[in-house]
Amino acid sequence: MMEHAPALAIAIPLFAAFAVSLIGKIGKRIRNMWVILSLILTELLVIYLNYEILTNGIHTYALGAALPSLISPGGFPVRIILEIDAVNALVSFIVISITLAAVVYCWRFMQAISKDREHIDRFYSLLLLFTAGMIGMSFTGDFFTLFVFLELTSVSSAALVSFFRDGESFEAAFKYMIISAIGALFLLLGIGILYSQYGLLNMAAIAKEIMLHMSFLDKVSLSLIVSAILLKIGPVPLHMWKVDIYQKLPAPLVAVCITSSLVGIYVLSRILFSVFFVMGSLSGWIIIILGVLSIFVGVTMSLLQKNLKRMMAYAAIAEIGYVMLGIGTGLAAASKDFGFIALSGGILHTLNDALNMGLLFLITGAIFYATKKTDIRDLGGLAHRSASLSALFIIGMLAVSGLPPFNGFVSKLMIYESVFCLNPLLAVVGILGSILMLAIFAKVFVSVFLGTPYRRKFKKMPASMMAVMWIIALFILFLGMFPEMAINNLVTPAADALINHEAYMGGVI
Amino acid sequence: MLLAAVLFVHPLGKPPRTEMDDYFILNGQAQTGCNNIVTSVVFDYRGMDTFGEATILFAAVAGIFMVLGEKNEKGQ
Amino acid sequence: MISLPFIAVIILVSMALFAIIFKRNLIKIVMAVHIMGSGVNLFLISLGYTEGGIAPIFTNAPGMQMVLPTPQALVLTSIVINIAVVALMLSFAIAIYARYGTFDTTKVRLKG
Amino acid sequence: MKRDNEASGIVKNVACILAIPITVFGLYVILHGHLTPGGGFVGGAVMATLIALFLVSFRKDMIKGGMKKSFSLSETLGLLAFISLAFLGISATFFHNFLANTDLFFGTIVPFGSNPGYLGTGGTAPLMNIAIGLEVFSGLSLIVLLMAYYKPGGEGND
Repeated sequence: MMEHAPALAIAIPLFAAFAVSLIGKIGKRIRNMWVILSLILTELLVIYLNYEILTNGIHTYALGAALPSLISPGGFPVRIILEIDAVNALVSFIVISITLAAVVYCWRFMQAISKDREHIDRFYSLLLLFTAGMIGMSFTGDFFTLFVFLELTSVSSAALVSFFRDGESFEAAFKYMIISAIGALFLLLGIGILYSQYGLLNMAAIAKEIMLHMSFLDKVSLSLIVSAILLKIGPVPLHMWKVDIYQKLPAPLVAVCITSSLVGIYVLSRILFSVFFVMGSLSGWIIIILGVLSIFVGVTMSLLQKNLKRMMAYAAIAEIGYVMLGIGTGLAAASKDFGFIALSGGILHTLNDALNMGLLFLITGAIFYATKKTDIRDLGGLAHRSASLSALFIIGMLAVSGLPPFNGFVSKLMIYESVFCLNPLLAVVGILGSILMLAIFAKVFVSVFLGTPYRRKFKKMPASMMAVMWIIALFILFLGMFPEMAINNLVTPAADALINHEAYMGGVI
Repeated sequence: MLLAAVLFVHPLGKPPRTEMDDYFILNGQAQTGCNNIVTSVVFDYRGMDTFGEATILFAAVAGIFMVLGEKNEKGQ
Repeated sequence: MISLPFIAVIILVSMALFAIIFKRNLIKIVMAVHIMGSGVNLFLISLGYTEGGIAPIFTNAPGMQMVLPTPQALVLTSIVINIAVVALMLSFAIAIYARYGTFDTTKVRLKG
Repeated sequence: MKRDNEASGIVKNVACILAIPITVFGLYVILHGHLTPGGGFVGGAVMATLIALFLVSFRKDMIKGGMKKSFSLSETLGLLAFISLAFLGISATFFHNFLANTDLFFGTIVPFGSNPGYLGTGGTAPLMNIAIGLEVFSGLSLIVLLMAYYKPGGEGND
């Protein structure tokens, strides 16, 4: 039964999403339980998949064939094939654990927000669709299914942005929708060009064709597809919509939205490493430049912000810049050894970044829950009211800026080392960025937590929200203290899964 | 400028590589039993695409409910 | 003979891109996204055409060459995706109109 | 009797008369999805035009909330039917067409080449067509209904 795990991991959240609106009619508590149950089930499936990948390599699953492994009856893949190796197992693990934390956090958070039961029903079903879209996007080995799930993620996240139903959130959702629609259409154009060349849609099969001879049209479709996915990840020149989105989304959802950018980065690296086999050329440098730009702009812009969420949004963009820096150097210098370290540093940083930014956004959500305000000027002296919140904030702050005892340090160090060998200037920008990051959060800490005790209405945080935040904080500490455990059996297999191109293709043909 | 490349794709009538489609035409009927090969591709060979797309329609409807639905605060 | 549908695709997509960037009215932007979607669909469909082929349906079909089925399946899916995207954006536009009373993007405070 | 924007008597009668051919044609397209061109999506869209037609002709007395409840219910039912069909195929793989060529409900063997097209041949395809047709029909009509009856509510609860 368990060899259906990949298909079930996508099907269960979808099934739960459809049933939520029915179950919602029965009662709120049952519906929340149903959502959490389905996510726990998917989490177990993904953990089982991770374990199975580590033991016996790439796991392929043909949807709809007589038996799961009947992949290419006519010598080439005909059906949609889910191909899971170390990288997307890790990415889907990040997606599922952050969403599970967000949903448990949402249990009480939503009651404070709005009483309208149907509205929250739809919120949960859209959230489940969003998760299923992300998992689907990371599992597929097929271009068109990638397009379908990419579109599903952007439609459901645009709908979620308009949760608060006030003018600005519709605006932000509208802008976000335009950009993802155009991006998806460009992706479709790229797929069309590839299909016209090879008559195939499966990534690995096309990779085999491209290996032989990289024609002019392949370069065109490569540029189309890469620009489409870059639109979705949002490095600096294209990041306008992301900041509005993060500001308007309910706080726990922003953590989930960050993982959607991380999945986008995974898809980008999958295409560049495994399909188009572009090694050490121009595209590596493009990603590095975009990464450096987003670190620099993200950090400087967030210094000026007044609104807590906007500041966190810019910090999140800077964090994604780090990941792109790591993967870009991994790509540009793949042949040399430090390219491999850079790549594994980048992948480890996706894990750390998801945890750190997730924790920080949950804290902003807690502040919003307690005081109904997100502007820094009129917050102050919260430390007196809830010491644990400020302790959590300190942990998050130190982890994000990469200080030794926490997980940020490990991955950033790996990135700095390898980037330094490639080009010392980049490493300098990286280190500068994380120092500035520390400055930002210090400023926030002083203005929000210290100062005169906060007198206005301060609703006590429910235990469930605090528990979730403490679990993430402990996880960050654990990763910081014993990084080797995470590295050698999660990250290094992921890195070499990306690098060795033949293994990916071997899975199919 | 990228769009101009669309012109060089290939002459309209003669797609160069059609093994996958020939596979569909030849044993589409045998494996799925539908006469209409397009439906067999849509539902059986590439069922996940149609499934994903039905969920997109569901997500769009849920999104529109959130945007345009009227606010009943009684939370029945 | 340069294949005619591909020229139509280029015209459609570039027109839509121009409209999205320069037009101010929200509804025009939504229409432009829809036009671009149909342009891309036209491109996909015209990939699958074989000279003098007939639709790949066996119900009392004359024994002629058949057109490729896969692009048609892709287009069927992507048309419905376009419907969903355009419907969602239209509802955003309606809600924005209800809030601000205008469709003009300059007056609607689209902050950078 | 006739309010200002109320459609005239003729429009109402024509709408009623037209209702029958639209539904019959829509159902035909859905059911014969695996034989003739068209399928769940097209048939569902054809039947959704029926709702739009009624909306135009009987504007005022369509505002019953029940309409939306029933449609959102039927939409989730359509999708649940579709996903259960996919789940049923789990014996082999997720989307396996377990009914084809097995002489079961919809599975009579299809001779290769052009044949006059027997209704009971498609395996799971006709069942999926029906499920998708139901879902698209109720989804599209919901979209039309929601857009028609949007009363701009007060300030959102920020």
